[in-house]
Amino acid sequence: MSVLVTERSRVIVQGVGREGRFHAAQMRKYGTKVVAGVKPGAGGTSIDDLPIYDTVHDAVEATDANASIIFVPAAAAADAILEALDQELELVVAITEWIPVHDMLRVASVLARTSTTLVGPNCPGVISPGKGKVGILPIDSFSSGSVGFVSRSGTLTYEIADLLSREGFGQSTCIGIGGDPIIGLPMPKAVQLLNEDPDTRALVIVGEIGGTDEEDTAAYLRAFGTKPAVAFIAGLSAPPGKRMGHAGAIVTGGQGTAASKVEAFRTAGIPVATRPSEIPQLLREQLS
Amino acid sequence: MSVLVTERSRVIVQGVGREGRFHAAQMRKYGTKVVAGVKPGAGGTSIDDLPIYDTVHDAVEATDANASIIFVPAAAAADAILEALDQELELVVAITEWIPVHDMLRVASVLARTSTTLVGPNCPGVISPGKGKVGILPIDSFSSGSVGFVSRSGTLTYEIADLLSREGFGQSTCIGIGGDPIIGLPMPKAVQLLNEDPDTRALVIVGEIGGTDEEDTAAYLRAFGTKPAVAFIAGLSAPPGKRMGHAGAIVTGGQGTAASKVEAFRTAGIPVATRPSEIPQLLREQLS
Amino acid sequence: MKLHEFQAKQLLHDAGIPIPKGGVAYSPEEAAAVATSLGGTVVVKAQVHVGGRGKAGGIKAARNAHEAREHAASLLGRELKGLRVEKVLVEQAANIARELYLGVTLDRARRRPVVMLSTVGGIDIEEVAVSSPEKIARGWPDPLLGLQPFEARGLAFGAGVPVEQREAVVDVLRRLYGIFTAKDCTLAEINPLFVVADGTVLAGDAKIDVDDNALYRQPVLAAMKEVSAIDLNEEKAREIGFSYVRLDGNVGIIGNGAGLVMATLDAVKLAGGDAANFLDVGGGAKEEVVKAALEIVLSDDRVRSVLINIFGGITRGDEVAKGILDVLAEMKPAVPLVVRLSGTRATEGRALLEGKPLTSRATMDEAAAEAVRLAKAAPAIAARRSA
Amino acid sequence: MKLHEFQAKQLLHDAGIPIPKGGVAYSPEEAAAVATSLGGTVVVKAQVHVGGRGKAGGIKAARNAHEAREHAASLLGRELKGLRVEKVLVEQAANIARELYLGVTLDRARRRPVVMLSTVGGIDIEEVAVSSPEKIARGWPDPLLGLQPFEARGLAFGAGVPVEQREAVVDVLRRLYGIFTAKDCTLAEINPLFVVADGTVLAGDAKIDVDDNALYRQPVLAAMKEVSAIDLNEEKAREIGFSYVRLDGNVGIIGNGAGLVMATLDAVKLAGGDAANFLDVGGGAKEEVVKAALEIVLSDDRVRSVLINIFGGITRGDEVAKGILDVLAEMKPAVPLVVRLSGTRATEGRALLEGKPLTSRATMDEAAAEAVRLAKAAPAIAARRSA
Repeated sequence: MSVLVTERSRVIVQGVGREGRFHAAQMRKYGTKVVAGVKPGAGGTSIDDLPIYDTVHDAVEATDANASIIFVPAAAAADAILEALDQELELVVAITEWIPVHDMLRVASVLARTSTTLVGPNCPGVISPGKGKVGILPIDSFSSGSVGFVSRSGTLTYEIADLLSREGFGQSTCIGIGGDPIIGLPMPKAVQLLNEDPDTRALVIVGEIGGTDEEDTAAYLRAFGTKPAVAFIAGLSAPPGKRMGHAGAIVTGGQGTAASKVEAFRTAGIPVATRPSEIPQLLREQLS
Repeated sequence: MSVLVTERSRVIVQGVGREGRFHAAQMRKYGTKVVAGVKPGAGGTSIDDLPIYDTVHDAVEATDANASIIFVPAAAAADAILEALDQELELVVAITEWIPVHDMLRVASVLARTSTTLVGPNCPGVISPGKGKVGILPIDSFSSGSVGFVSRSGTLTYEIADLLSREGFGQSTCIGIGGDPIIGLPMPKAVQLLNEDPDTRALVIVGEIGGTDEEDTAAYLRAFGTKPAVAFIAGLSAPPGKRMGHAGAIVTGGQGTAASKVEAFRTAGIPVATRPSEIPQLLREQLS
Repeated sequence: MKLHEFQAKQLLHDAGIPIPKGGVAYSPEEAAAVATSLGGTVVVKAQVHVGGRGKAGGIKAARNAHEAREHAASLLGRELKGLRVEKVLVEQAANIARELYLGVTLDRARRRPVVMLSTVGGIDIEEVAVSSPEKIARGWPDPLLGLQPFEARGLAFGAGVPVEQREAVVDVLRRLYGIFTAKDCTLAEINPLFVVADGTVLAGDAKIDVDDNALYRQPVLAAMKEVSAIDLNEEKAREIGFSYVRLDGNVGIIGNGAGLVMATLDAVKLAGGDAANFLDVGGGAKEEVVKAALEIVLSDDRVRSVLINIFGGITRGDEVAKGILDVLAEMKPAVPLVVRLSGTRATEGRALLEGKPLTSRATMDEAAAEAVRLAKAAPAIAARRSA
Repeated sequence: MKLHEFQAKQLLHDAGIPIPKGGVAYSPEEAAAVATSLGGTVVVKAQVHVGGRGKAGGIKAARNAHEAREHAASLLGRELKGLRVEKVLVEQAANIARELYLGVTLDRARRRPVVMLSTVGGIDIEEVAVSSPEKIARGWPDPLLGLQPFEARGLAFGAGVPVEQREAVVDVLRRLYGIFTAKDCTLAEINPLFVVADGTVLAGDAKIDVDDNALYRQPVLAAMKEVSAIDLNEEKAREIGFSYVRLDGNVGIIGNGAGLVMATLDAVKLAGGDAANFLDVGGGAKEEVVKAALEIVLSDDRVRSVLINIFGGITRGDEVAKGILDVLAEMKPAVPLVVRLSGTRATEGRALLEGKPLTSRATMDEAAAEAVRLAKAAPAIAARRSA
C-alpha cells in the first residue's frame, strides 16, 4: 500500500498548456493512468492522445477519474481547484504557484466541507515510487521502499530523495505539501497519513522557516508517533522578516524560526539533521 | 418521547424586549426550563429573575443551555441565528418575521454544516404538550397525546390544535415551521421527524400555497410513511401572483398552487380536508 | 417589489452589462426627442408591471422620430392588462442574430439561488420550463461563495451557448448573479439577451424583483417604488403593519394570522362567495389595530359584508370586541358585520358584542356562510349611498 | 508589499474608519504649511517601513508650524534603522484617553483569518502576545461569511472594551476586516486606536501589508509601490521571474528551488561563511535564466565568491552549464565561481565546465566549504578594481 497515489489513481489534467502537457507525458511514462485533460472550449478534441473535455464534470463522468492535477495559471487556479472539489475527487494536486492567499482562504473553507485531499498549491505533488505519480517530481531521484517522506520544498525533496535512494532507503510515498502559507494538506495531516500507513516503516520530514506546522507535527508525533523519524529544517540562517522564495517561508513576530522547529522535533525525540547529507545516517541509526 | 422539545430542553432567549420577556414568562409558566437571556451590554444583570448574558457563548457556558428562541428584530436576526448556530445548540427557534431572504440563504448554507435544527423564521415555534414549549403558541389550544402536527401557519395551527384537542386528539409535538420561503426545517424534514418518532401515532399536516414543500412531503410519505395522516391546504381561493401575508405564500409561474398540493397528498393516499373543521373526522376515519 | 424595465436596465448598466441606448419618455414629444437623439429605428416599450407586454401590444418598432411620437401617443394613457401606461422606454433597435435567456431566482426546496441559462430566449420561459425543461441549464451556487467562473462556464456548455459568445455570456451571467445578491433580489432576469449581428451581446429586456423585507438596506431601490391608486389600501395597511391584498370579491375579510385568513377566504369560497380582500392584523392585535383594519376594509366601495374571524391565542377576544365596538360607535357602517371570536377571552368578547348591530357566529364555517348570505342580500353601497 | 502609514490611513478613511486630520510633506516647508492649516499641536511622523519607529525617534510632537518645520527638517533625509526618510506625515494631535489594539492577519495553522482585539494598545503587540496572551481577544471568522457582528461583539466583550466604545470599536473592527479581504491584505492593523477624551475613536497608527500575489487585481495598491535603491536587484529579479533577497554576507548564492537555496545558505553558514543573497532561479531554468541570475549576483559589489547549486530535476544540468559558460565568456567575472551540478544531465553539464576558470564540486557541503574558503581568501572587489 501507499497513500494518496496508488495503482488505482485515475488522473485528469486541468490546464493542458506547455507545462501541463509535458508533465502529463511524464506521468504516463511512469505508468500513471492519466485519463483526460480539461480545457474549456476544447472539449471533444484530443491533445497528445489525451481526450479533452470542457469541464471537470464532463471529464469525470466520461473517464471515472478520481484525481486531478492543476497547472492552471494563478489568477484562475482557485476556480480550477473549486471545480475539482465540486466533483468530489479523492485527490487534487495544485502545482500552480503565486495564488493569492485570500483565494486559498476561501478554498480552504470549502475544502473543510469535502472529503477531498488537496495537496499544494505551489508544490511538486505526490509520488508513490513504482506505483504512480501525480506531480512534477523527477522520477530518477525516487525508488520504491518503505520510507514515508513529507516535505515543504521541491528541489530539496529531490535532493534528499536522491540521497535516500542512493543509500538504499526506498520510499513508500513522498508528499511535497507545498511552500505557501495556506495549503490543502498541512504537514501534521500529511505525516499522520504516513504514520498510519502500514507499509510505511519510517518517516523523513523536511520543513522550513515560517508558520508552526513543524511544531504541530512534532506535537502530533510525540503523542501518536509509532515509527522512527528524522527531520531536517531549512532556513536556519534566514533573517527575520525576509521571505525566502516560498510565500510561506518567513519568520514574523518571532514565530516560525528554524530554531523553534528544531527544538520541537528534538523534544519529541526526533533527531534533526544539520545538513541534508546527514539524513540517511540518522535514519540508519533510528532504524537500528 | 416527543421531538425537538422535551423535558430536558434548556432554553435561552435571544432578544429580551417586550415580546421576548412576555414569552419567556409564558414558557416558564408552562414548565419549560428557560435558563438565560442574551442582551449585549446587559451581561451580569437579570430581567424578571432571568440571568442575562452578553453573548450566546457566555449564556451557554454558564447555563448548559441546548436550545434558543430568537425575538431579535429582522435586521439583526440572521446575526442572532448565526450566533446560536456557532454554539452548536440542538434547537434554535426563530420567531422573527420579515428577515431578508438573502440573509436566510446565507444562514441556510451555514446551517447545512451544523447539526443544529433551526425552526423558522417567521414561525410560532414548537410545543410538546405537557413537556414544554419553545415558541409563542398559546397553550390552551394544545393537549398531550399522540398526534404529530406540522404546520406552515400560526393562528391556523392554534385553531386546528383546538379542534383536535376538543375531539380528544392530543398531540405529541406540534411544529410551526414558519411561512417564509427559506426556512430552517422544511416540511418534509419536520414530517420525517414525527414519522420516525415512536410516540407519534398519526400525522396532521397543514400546508398553504407557495413552493413545493407539500409535494415533497407527500412524496416522502408515499415512500416512507408509516402512520395515518390527514392534510389541509390553505389558499385554494388565492389568485396567482399575490402574496398572502406570509412571504412564502405565493403562487408564481404556475408553481405552488393549492390544487397541486391537494393532488399530491391524495396521490399519496392521504385525505385532504376541505375545511379545518373536517380534520378531526378524517383523522378518526384514518385511525379506525 | 417589481422594478420597471428601465430601472432594471439601469442596474444592469451599473453592473457593467451592455444594454441598448435609450431613454424614458413621459410624453409623445419626449419620445420623439429620444428617438431623434438615437437616430435610426427605435423600439417604444410601455413601462408597466405586466407579463406578456409584447403580445398585448405594449412594444412597437418605429423607423423614425415621427413614428416614435405616434406609438408613444397610442401607448401613453392607455390601459395594458388593467394597468395604465404612464411612461415608455425608447430604445435603439438591435440587429438581432439570436436570443438567450438568463435568470437568477430562489429555489425554495434547495434553499439556494438557482441560476438558469437557455438558448431558447425571448419567449415565456415558464412554458419552456414545463414543456422542454432540458433546454434550460440550471445551477445552484452556494450563496456564501457566489457563482464561480467554473459554474457559469458549465452552464454555458450545458445550454449549448455558441463558442463565440461563451465568454461574454459567462461574464453577463456572473454580473447578473452579482446584482441578484448585492441588490437583495428575488428575481433577476435578462430575457432575451440579444446576440447582435456583430457577435456582441446586449440585454434586450430585464425583469428584477426586490425583496420587500430588504428595502430598508436598499435605499436607492426603495426610492424607485411607485404607489398606484389601486394599491393605496395595501400601502396604508403596510404602514400600519399588517398585510392587505386586494381581491376581486365583495366579502371584506379581517383575521389574525396569514394561514387563518387564507382559510377564511377559502371558507367564503366554499360558501359560494368571494372575498374582497386578504387582511391579516397579525398576532396580539389590540383594540386600535382592529379599528384601523375595519376602516380600511370599509373604505372599499365593493364590500357588501365584512367577516371578522379571530382565533385568540396571543390576541385577546375582548380587545378585538372593543375595537369593533369603537368602529360601530364612530362610523355606523352601512354594511353588515359578521364576527367569529374564538380562543383566548372569546367568551368575554362575545359578551361585549351581545345586542350590538352585528351577527356573531361560533365557527369559521358558520360565519363564512352568514357573511356570504348577507353580501348577496345587500344592495350595492353606491346604490344605498345615492338613496 | 508594505504600505506607508499615510497610505494605510487613506484606505481606513475610504472604508469609513475615522483618522486624524493631516497631510504628507516632502520638505520642512510643506510640513509647516500642513501644520498651519491644521492649527494647534501636531505630530510629525517619519514615513518609513520600520518597526519601533517611535522609540527610534521617528515621531515628534510640535506645538506650532515653526516646530513642525524643525522636526521635519531633522527627520527628512535622515536614516531610521537603515532606511532613509523621504516624507513625513503631519497630523493633528489627539487628546488621548486610552489606546486599543485591532488587527487582522492570517492564522496559517487554522487556515483562517485571525482577528485580534486588545485594550493594551500602542505598544509592541508581539510582546503582549508572548507575555500576556490572555490580554488579546482572538476570533477566526469563516472567510466565506466574513466577520459577523456577533463575532466582533464577542471580541469586544472578551477584550473588555469599555461599554461606551463598544459599538464604535465593533464597527471599526468590521470595517478593518472588510479592508483585509477587499484589499487582499496579509496584515491590517490599527495600533493604537485612540479613544479620544470625548469618547470617540480615531486610528492613531495603521499598518497594512498587501499580498504580492494579488497585486495584479489591486491596481490602486500596486501603484503605491515604491522601489528603494536597496531593492533594485530584488525588483529586477522579480521582473525576470525569480526570487532574490539581499542578505548581509559576501558569498553570492544561486540555486533552483526555495528549499534547496535555503539549505545552501545554511550550508554556507555551517562552513563559517555568510550568504550575500538568496536567489532561486525556479524550476526548469534554461541557459538565459542562469545567465541573468549570475549577472544580478555579480553586480553586487560585496560578493567575494559565487556558489551555484543546482539539483537537476526538471532543470537540466547541461543547460545550466551553458548559461555559466556564456557569462564566463562575456563578463569574465572578477570573483571565483563554485559550481555543484547534480541530478538530470549533471554529468553532461560537468563535462562542459571541465577546464573552465571555475571550481566544480560534487556535493552541496563541499561546494559550500569551497565558496566560503574562496570568499575569505579573496580581496575586496573594490580593492581589486582600484588596483
